[in-house]
Amino acid sequence: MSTLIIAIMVPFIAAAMIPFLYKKIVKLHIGWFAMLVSTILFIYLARFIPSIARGETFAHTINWMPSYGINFAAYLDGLSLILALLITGVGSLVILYSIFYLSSKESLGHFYTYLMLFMGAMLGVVMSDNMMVMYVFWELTSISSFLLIAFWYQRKRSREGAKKSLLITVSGGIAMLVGFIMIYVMTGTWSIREVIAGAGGFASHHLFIPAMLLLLLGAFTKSAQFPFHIWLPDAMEAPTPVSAYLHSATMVKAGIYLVARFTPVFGGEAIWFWLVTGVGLVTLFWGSFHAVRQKDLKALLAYSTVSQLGMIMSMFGMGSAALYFGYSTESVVYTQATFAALFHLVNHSTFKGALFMVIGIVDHEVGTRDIRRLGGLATLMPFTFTIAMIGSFSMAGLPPFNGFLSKEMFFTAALTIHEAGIFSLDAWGTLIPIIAWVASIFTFVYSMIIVFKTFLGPYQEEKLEHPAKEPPVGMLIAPGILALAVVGIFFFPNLLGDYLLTPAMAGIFPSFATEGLGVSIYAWHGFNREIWMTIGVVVAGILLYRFRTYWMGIYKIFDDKWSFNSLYSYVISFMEESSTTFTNSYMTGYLRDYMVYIYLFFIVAIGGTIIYTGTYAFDISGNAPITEFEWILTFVMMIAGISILFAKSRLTAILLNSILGYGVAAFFVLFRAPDLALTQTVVETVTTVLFLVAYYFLPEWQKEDVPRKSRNVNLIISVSVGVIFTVIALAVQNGKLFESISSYFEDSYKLAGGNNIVNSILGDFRALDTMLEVVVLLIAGIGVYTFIRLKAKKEDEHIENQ
Amino acid sequence: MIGAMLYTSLALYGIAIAISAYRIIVGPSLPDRVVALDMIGVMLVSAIAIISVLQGTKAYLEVILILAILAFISTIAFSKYIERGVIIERKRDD
Amino acid sequence: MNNVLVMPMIIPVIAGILLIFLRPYIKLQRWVSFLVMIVNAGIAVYLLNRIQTEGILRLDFGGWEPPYGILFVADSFSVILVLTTSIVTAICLLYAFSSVGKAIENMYFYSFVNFLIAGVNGSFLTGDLFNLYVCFEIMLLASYVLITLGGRKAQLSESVKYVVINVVSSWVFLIAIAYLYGTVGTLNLAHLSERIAESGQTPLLTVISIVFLTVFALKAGLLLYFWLPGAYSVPATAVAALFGALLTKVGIYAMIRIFTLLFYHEPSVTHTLIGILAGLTLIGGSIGAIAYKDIRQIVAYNVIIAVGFILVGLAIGTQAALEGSIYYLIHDMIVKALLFLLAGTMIVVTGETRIDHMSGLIRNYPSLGWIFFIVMLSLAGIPPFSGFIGKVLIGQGAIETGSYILLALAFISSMFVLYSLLRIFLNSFWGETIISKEDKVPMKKGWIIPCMLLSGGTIVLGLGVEAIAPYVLDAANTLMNPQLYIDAVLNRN
Amino acid sequence: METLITILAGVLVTVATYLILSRSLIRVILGTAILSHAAHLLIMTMGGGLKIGSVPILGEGNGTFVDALPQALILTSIVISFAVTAVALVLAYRTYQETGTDKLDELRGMKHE
Amino acid sequence: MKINNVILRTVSKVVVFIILTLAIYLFLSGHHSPGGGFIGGLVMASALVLLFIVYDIETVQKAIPVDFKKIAAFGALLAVGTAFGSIFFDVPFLTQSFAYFDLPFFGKTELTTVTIFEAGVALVVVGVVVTIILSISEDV
Amino acid sequence: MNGNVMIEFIAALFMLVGSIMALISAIGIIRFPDVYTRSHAGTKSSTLAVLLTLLGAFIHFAVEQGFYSVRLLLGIVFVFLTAPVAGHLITRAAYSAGVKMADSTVEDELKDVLDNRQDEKGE
Repeated sequence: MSTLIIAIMVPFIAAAMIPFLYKKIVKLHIGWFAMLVSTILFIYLARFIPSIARGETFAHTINWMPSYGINFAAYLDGLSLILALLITGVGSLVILYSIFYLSSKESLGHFYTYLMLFMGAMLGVVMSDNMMVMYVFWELTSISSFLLIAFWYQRKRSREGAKKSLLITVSGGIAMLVGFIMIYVMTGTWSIREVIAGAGGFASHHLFIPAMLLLLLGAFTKSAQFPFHIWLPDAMEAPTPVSAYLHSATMVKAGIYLVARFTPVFGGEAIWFWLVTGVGLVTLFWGSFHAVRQKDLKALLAYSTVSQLGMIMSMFGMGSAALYFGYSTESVVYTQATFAALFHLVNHSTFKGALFMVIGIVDHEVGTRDIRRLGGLATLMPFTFTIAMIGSFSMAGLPPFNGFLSKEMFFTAALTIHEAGIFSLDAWGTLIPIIAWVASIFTFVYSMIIVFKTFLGPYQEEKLEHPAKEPPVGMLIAPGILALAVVGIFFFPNLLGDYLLTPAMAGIFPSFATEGLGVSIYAWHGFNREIWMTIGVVVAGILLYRFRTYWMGIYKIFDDKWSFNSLYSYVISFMEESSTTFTNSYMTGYLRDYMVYIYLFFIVAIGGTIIYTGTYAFDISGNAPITEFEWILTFVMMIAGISILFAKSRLTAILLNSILGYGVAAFFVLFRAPDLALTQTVVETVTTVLFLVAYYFLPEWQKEDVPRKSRNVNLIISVSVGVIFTVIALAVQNGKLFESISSYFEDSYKLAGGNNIVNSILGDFRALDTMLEVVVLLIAGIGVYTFIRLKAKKEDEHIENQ
Repeated sequence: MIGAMLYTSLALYGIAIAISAYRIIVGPSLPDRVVALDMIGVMLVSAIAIISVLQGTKAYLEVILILAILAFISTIAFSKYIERGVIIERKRDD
Repeated sequence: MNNVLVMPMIIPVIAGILLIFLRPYIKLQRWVSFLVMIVNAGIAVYLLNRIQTEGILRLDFGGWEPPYGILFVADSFSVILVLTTSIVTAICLLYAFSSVGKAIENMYFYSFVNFLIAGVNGSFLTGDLFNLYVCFEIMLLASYVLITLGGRKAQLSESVKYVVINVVSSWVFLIAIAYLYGTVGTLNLAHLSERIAESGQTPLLTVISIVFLTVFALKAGLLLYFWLPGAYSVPATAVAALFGALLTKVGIYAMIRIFTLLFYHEPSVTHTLIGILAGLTLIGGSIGAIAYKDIRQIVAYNVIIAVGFILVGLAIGTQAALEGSIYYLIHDMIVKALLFLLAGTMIVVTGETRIDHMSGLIRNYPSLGWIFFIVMLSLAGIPPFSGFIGKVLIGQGAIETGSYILLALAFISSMFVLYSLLRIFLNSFWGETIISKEDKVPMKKGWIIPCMLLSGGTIVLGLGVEAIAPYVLDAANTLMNPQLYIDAVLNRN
Repeated sequence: METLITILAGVLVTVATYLILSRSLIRVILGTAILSHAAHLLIMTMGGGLKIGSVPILGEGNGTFVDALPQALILTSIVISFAVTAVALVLAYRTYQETGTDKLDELRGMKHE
Repeated sequence: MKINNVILRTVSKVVVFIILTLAIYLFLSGHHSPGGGFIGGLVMASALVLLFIVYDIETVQKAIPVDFKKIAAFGALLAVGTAFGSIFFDVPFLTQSFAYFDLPFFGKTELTTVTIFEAGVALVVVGVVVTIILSISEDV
Repeated sequence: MNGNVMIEFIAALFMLVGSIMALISAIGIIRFPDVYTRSHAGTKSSTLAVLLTLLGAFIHFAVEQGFYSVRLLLGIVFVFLTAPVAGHLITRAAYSAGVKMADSTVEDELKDVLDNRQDEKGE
């Protein structure tokens, strides 16, 4: 089905069109266009449900980088379809809601562009078969989320929240990328399907565990798992439709999707089990525990989302244990956790989406989300209240709402798994149902807070910005539909289960026979342990809610100073400050310091290699004899050279430099190089003249008044550099390996018509060097001219003087 | 015999150069140094002449001439530097 | 006849010389220079395709057979770089037209740019070690002049450091060549490779290779990057963009060439050292990138990070890693030029250099802001922009060889890149708009179009990897098999 | 002889390095000039044996010549170092003119927080 | 202070003549004996420098009214052009050719493109050296 | 000893004598008390040394290789021409730069002349 790829591309095309449409069409709200796109996609995807339910899968590939096996491969199976439907379905509702929520004064063009970008990216994530392409879309979701969070970029908090979410999710994404690459190195394919097909074949590879950990890092950051959850509450700076869509219903599910997708590969491993389950449970507890203390409704929902995501994550973890046993009738029992996870995934999207929209309505209508200022809205906003109640009770796990069903299944899974007897579960397994239960109590408490603190209790109009009233009908449609779904699923859970969840199970447990995987969901299954747990939750929850003033003091222990949030801010500010201090400490802007580093590197690297390889042997037996004149000349040059260091005036220094130059020329004569001697003498003279001309304008040579310590450093460095230079040179003279090619040039007359070999080399054999050297000279000449002629005007200086 | 004489005179020139170099290093005044440098240049001319005799090649005769010329030029440059501070003037002030 | 091989170097040289005569005709100078770059790009494309069918091309100057004469060798690696250089330069020139100003243009600006490019292209193409030195010198001298052009105080004090450090590094280069010549008695790269292989790279040769490493580390800014942030902060924007895009890349090219063609026998010493240096460079660059609020500094440290990143590929030295390095090299040339152009434009329109003094620019200059956003993502290696594939391949190489520390450093460094640029974006582009409509410096077309072209480049390169994949594959293949190069140069097939 | 010249070159390198590490710009530039002398002497010793063979001009001497290639290289290098020295000198001059100092520690450039 | 320069000027006239002759000699003989374009150019440049030292810039420029930058550029063009010329003859870039002719008076004479190449080099050297020295000296 | 060897010997002798002269002038350079006297040693006697040496070399080449070097002759002329001028310029520069004369100096004739000229200008 090639339309799959088109389906992924459609939102992107829409995103590209929206800015233009926004400019052209002034009358109509641009959101309608976006909604149209998203609804069409939903319908298109929904058409796949029957065939997917029959166990079919769809794939289509377009080549992108076939050389590297990275291709645009779309793949649709049950698991993808659930998420794809959520993305487009919730997407349509959110857009509908946003049309009424956002005032037309906002830059809607940007908003819907980002939203469409996100939708496309998200579809890409869940429908990509190629890991690299999936990564592409994965990062795109982070980016579009970044843009949406900072939609009101004038606000500092928006920017900070956007920054935090981008940094955390992209870091995770990069970790995931490395994990993907490791999988590629192990399996030689980028295709997820092929990796799954070969699963088990590389479990003993030494990269297996690192790849798994990195992959989980990506999943955990994206799904806001403990301790990476900190970005999610800050992401609530985004407009509420965005929070409803990205930060509860879809994007944060990408991590969960990833875990589900790779369960066939890594499931059955103890590390995977413990990490996914453990992190999930900790997140579940931590999120629900902190949700209770929140005063901002949106923050409360954010923590509740964190907690719910943890719950789903932990269920996937528990379900993965089934793969340890391989397929058998006993092991199918454990897959129920996974089924529950998928079920809750859907449920969570429905009730949390509805709740976010409700909170948005409250915020929109009364101008605040602070529960200390809210209360008694139930009578004024009855519809809103109803929806909020449905959502909250579903979240709390009460019948007759879908949350009850999945919560029950969660308890079942938690109870089943700790009896599995693997992965040292007998030692720690008991903790699983306990944590699950405790967290559920807190979940119950905050759900009650939403309902009772907002809608019941005293109505304090003076604290609100606007008096409360029902919102426009349009705004209620979307949450209403979601609330209906919440109830509908409770009554007809198996419709969902048979058509969507069971096929998805096949994607997660491909090695299991499909028939055994389906689970029939029943609202009532007798007075078993689960129902007693639920009753316990309700009782304990009500008690805790009633007496919360007595135990809220417990949160004082969790001071803000010690939260992960402040750790994040501390790390960021510490990094910036210490990096400035550190960089300033060595980037002094002082040439000498830089040269010291460079020479030190020279000494350490080269000296070290010399010692390491032992290349300091040399003998002087093959040397040419030295005449007295040469001794004297060498001696004179050495003395002259050293005297430069002690010269009192610059003229003396120049003169001594000239001695060196003429001395070198004399050596050229001794070494039978007339051309060089000629050139050297003339160049030396011209250089001397140049020095004279330029030094006239420079200040008089002053005594170096540097501290003794740095002088000693200079001395040590220069001597070491000199010694290393000499040692290598001597070693080279001793270690000649091959004859030089230069004997060829001795035929220069025959070859190039010149008797002067050097000149023939310069003018013919290596004429390019000469030509380029001429260019060098030319550049120098013209350059000097421009140096002197082009002087900055005073007004040009202003930039660096700041 | 002849070779010995040539080597001897080369060595003598070397000593003369060394002495002049000593003068350059100790100074005391700038003109002293310039005089010594001029002398080194001239001594080198002679030394090169002897070397070319020793090596039996005519290749250095240009060097001799050039060295002489340049010793002259640099001496003039230095003396002008000492006298006026600037060695090339834009416009003569006389 | 392969005379076309010399064109990428000789055309700029001739143009540079001719422009000296055409000093009063600035408009003409502009378009001649631009045309030269376009022609060069065309030649590079032609050469690239010929290499795929005919193998490595060479041109013996004066008809002197290697190893005696000098020759230019065009393999995919060098020609790809020539091509990128030409395109990037052409675009930077477009920017220069409306930014450097008459006073500087009148001072032979375009001649120097042409000479710079001649040096760069010559360095990419030459097959002779000493000629490489000469080409380096052309490039450096032109850069000395370009960096100082304008004569502001800061320019002078920074270029003094730049010049002195480069003079010293050129000196080290010279003595390294001398040592190598003394040991193996030849200068032709292929011949050197053959002789070194024959000797099995004696310990002495390893020592000499470290001397070369020092040189190229200085030129490329591998750990020895102290000159870089200052030097790249001072020149005119277009020049800084050229420097950022090209200069360190030549050092990188030379290092890759030398350590894949000549000194590949003792990787436990040389490549380990390169790996350590690359790692330290990544650390130093990452820390530097977030240390400052001066936008020019941030940008300059980003150059350093990229150097480390590319050379991680060399240190790892597998086919995949080298391919990754090549992709990243191309990517970095384009994107660094763009980044410098953007930073320069931001400074010009606001008159500020510190990011905390700018705010809300996206309102005033939306296209500038979005291009910056693209660059940010591209540099952080986020797909589908061009940095992505290079990163993946280098990562793949690192994993295959078990270089986990380098792997970690390389990928963590891209977080620092992202963070450093994100800071600019959040501070300068977002936030309250402080420039009112009236005070706004109008955005010139000549500024924004080059930026758009380059950002288009990074997108096209990212999506169209497949288009250049065969060339890159061939380039890396040649680097992995020095014998191919030797055979092509010394006629041994 | 080779050893002696090498040691001489080593001494020059030491001197030049010391000068380059000093605080005043004019010393640094003098240092770079001396570096090139050392390099040229080094290249000279890198050819075949010193003083073996005659001047590399055909028709002089009898058949064996000294290694001509290093001589050609040195020639190129002399020219280049002349060009570089000229540029560096003028740069120093302009820097002094513009900033009024040749002390490198006063030429630190831009200050950052 | 007025300085009597008669001695210097008198001698310089002779010396400059000698130097220029030598320069041309060196330039031409480069192919067979020490010398060549580079050294010839340098010697010529030093003759000019001597003139500048002995006289002053304005006087000399009045006598030799050329822009030395353009001389340098022209020289470079000549050198590169010689190299470039080989392209039109479909031989490798930079191929130098030489031939022997029997000319009256000179006998067997060698003509080679290297000479043109070297002339370019010489011009560059003269132009650049003089440009550099003049640039600094004029900037007071 | 035939003629050629004899002449070669004479050539070598020239050179040796020249070098001895050079040594003597070097001794002068180091022993004389002030720059004015040193310049005598530095320019005049060393010129003689060079002339002798170059002459020796000229004779040597003339006899041994039958090669009459114009360049050497030119060199001789050149040194003969320039060395005194150089000496003159340096001493003059030294004088106008105010280098002190040795304590043993008896008379400074130029001083009066210059002073007079200064006075004329002053009027």
